Amino acid sequence: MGSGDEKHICRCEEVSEDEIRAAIRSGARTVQEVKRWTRAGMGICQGRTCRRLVERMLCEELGLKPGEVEVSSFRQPVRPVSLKSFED
Amino acid sequence: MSGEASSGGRRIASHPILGEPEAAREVTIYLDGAAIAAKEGEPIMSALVAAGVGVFRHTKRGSPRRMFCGIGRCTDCVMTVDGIPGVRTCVTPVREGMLVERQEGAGSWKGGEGHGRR
Amino acid sequence: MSSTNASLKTDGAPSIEELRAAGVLPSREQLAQRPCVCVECIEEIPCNPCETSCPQGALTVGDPITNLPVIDRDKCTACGACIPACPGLAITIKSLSGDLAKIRFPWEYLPLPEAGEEVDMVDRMGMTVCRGKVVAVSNPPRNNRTAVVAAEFPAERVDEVISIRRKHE
Amino acid sequence: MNSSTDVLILGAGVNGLSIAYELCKRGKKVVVAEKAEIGAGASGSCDDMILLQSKKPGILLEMALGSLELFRSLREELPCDIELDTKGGMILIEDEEQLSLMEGFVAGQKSCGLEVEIVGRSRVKALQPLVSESVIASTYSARDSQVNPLLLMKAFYLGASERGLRLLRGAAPVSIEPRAGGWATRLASGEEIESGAVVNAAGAWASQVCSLLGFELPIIPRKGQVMVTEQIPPIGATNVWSAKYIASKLKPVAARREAAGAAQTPEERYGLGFAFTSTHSGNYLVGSTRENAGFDKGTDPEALALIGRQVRRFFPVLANVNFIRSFAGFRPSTTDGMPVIGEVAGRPGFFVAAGHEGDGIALAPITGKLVADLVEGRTPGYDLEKLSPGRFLGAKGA
Amino acid sequence: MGVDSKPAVVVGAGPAGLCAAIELKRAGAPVVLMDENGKPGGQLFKQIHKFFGSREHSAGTRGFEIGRRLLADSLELGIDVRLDTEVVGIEPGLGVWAVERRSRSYTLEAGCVILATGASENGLAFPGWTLPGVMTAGCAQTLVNVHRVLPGRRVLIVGSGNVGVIVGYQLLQAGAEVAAIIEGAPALGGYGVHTAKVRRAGVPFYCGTTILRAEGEEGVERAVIAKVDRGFKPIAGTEETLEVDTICIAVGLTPALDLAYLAGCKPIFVPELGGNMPLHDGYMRSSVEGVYVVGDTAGVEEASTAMEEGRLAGIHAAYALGFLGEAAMRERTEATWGRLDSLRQGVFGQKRFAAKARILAEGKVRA
Repeated sequence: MGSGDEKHICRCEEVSEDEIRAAIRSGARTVQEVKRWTRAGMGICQGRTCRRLVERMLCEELGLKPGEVEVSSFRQPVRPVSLKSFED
Repeated sequence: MSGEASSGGRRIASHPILGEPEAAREVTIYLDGAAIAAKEGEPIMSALVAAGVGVFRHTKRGSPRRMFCGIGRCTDCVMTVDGIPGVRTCVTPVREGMLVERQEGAGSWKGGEGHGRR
Repeated sequence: MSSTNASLKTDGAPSIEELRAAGVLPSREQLAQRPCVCVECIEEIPCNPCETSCPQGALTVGDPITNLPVIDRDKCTACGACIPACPGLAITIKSLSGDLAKIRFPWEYLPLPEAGEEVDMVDRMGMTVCRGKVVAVSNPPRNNRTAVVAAEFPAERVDEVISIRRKHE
Repeated sequence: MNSSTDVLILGAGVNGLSIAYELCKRGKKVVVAEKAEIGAGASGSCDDMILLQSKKPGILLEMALGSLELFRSLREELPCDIELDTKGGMILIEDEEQLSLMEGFVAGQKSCGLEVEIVGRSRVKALQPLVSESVIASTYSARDSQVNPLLLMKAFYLGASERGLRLLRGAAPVSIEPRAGGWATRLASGEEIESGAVVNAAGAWASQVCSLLGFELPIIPRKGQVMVTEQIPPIGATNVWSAKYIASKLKPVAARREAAGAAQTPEERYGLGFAFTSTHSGNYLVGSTRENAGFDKGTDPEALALIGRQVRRFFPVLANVNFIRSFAGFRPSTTDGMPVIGEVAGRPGFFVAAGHEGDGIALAPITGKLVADLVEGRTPGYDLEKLSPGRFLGAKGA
Repeated sequence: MGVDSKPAVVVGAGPAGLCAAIELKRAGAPVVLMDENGKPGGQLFKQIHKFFGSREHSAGTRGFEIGRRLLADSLELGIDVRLDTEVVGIEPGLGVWAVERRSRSYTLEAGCVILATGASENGLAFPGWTLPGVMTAGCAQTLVNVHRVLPGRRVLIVGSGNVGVIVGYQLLQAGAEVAAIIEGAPALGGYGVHTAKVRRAGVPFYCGTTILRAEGEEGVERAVIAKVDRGFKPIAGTEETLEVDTICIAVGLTPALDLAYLAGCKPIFVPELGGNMPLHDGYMRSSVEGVYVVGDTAGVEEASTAMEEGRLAGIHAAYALGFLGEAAMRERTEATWGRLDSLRQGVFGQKRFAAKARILAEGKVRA
């Protein structure tokens, strides 16, 4: 497979720009809703790379200013944690 | 040029600012069975880059990946290491005799071998 | 974008005109008189190692430290201490002697050129403008790995030449 | 700004949206008012199971079976995939006491028509090759299923939107007043909505909504902490749960110990249960706790450590797997373990559909149908007496 | 005020965190410094160029040398430095959840927490950006300066801020070829002295230019770039193909907000400093009692400003924990602010100065 024409926004989950725009156009209004509908940001990096890109698309699609998009949540653990780290 | 060594990676022998590399013990790791020279203490990623390895894995959609952030934040560089799939090679140091495999998608458990290790 | 910096801010390096406007290019008369420090630092950034490195007190930044450096050519002995001290690698020392120009410039690449080596002299855009000859290379520990290379080249290129072409495999 | 609609639904969780979808399908004009965003409560922070085996024989098991049938038709009719899977489920048994308990439980379920059986060690190993040697037997039902709750909500929302649904975010109700022929609800946004019917589908917040009308329901938030693993190759053929959890539901050891004055173990304090389900993406959801912690949505390392050690006990192979996320949801829990579905006596046109605790996803389709029937004044296909709000409101009603 | 026996926990042993820990320890406060890497110094050990500033800012010293010096200071002071320790969460009541060597999880109750977790590199999506050979500029920098391997032979750098330009220079120093540095804006972002040294090495800069796509089968073989109009839309017919095997993305950094978010810190959006960051005051206190934010976490700037911000937090935390008197705290704070102000001057610093002033004005609510 070559580079293709698809433009992925979320590298981890391979979610394309088109999928994210479609989600926003069909009613997703927050980074969280986009994430739940498309999986963008649900990969192992937890959206660290694509979060800003999704925020920008929400601004573009909804006519918001940067900064008007609500800060999307972070959850523990902020790094992957191996289950072996919980010793008996 | 073979696909194995298409990325043109190599070690920086002498550097105008950093000088000569610190002496490090050489260890051997195995990529899909082929021996690769690595330096003790370095992450798997850099041994593979130095050896000119261009592709670390393919995603479940078949797209090739190597490293992207290089510091453990993204998933791009994950490989199956000693039977454990999904190991971030940019933050996992090499060890003598380590078995590194390119994985397809999430990889497989190899019958569960290797999981008791470490 | 300010018009005086048009070239620096679009092409990455200042044009001769910009440097002239900033008053950092010595005249041919000055260059023929003595080796002249050229500090090609034309943006206000908070930085003053040139000032503190000068044993003669010939370079002044003062307060605030975003002032552009000012050279007192009468105090300057062209010792060259400022060349490796400048974090921006923006300082050279140039001189003219007959139809030969000489430049001392900072160098942080390998391989280091060697005295006697024939080299391509480049301008600020990295274009080769003439051939030249390396006459000295110094890299004492106090330079902290910023070597200072001296080279000679035809006098008519004195305003343009800034460095030599990097060799790489 | 005022507007009017046939039905106002409070809460855009899976049940609110299911009800909205069903009502829109029946031609009703529907507004959903949500205080935060879609799935902000339990529905966006839960696992994905449609677990039949855990249901006690009776109306809940009947409803769950009915819901599963509805899921199959919804999969075809909804506008996006809901990742419905029926790969079966197993409840892992670790000792003889659990075995005898589960044998009785399974017999009851079988008599209700659920295909479920007890399987021995060799079958366990065939279905779960990586399971620990300590598992001596298991239940197995081919019918246990799963669905992606996030996509289910999306699908209900899209399906309802196509039929005119209006969704308001950031719109908590601040007052609900009777009006001729229905209700007038003022929202935090300032908007007032007149509607023939109001459906309280506010999950763990349902009692707070009722208090706007001057009564309360014993629906409290039970915090459930869940961890999510990185994407890994499949662990086994089915999703699994532990018999210990069922046992604690049937024979609450903790309650006995508490009554006897014994100190609680951390497992008891956190109400630890075991659920281990894989998603389509290859992440595993590992749960979970069942805590009384008010509306604190945080997860904590102590609880996650308990969950982590527990899953390693069943699947030692997971020692080298990372978990990448944790979340907590507020399961709306009632005192008798049954949801509240029905019209409130003395408040015509005010309905409650909440209190599903861990069964919100599984029961969403059937809840949508039943509530739509009630709103339309039709007799629902189940006897909802045991679910009626009236059971908590005494003879006086609300 | 009584002396708190719980330690100050500093998260991140980069320039900001090291300086915070050093100030605390100098004041006699118990301090634990945690870092996820096997080696402290944060990004300092990747920075092999000489720093700007004045002598008191260690100007003229290379980043990794500053790292070594701070490290020596911290060891000399006997700071409890816990390496290979990832802080993965913060509990109410300042419980710091740490995982050591990816194999032992524990929590530590902190008297105060100083978050010095830096920033993460922004992505830039274009078709082909997942191909092997596309990486962040920081990734390339880590490879050449820390691991001493070249990721490729011929590199395109996307973004002309200081990061992109400096990494371009460092790739040249490591022996690679830099095909071009492109910039979407009409003017270059980085310091002129940085761009000039790269330009004289023959590297072209293209302003008003974006990358359209990366092409290749199993890795980058080419990059297609094009001019953009004022709305940053590519102009048809201006496409150009560059033969490269590596593409470095250097389009800015975003403060690491995660732990601050978990701790409940109120955010503020400041585009000049990287987007959302925790609101803070002049002592680097966040909106949450006992939680400080410093360095890039508190708005992306430079290592030299990060060090001073770390000192500010360390000084105030030492005071808050009862190890430093008010007069000493005020005096040291003022001296630090003097150095910090001098770094935020000039054509590049003023914008940051103004942005910081806005944050501090908002953040004063607690002070």
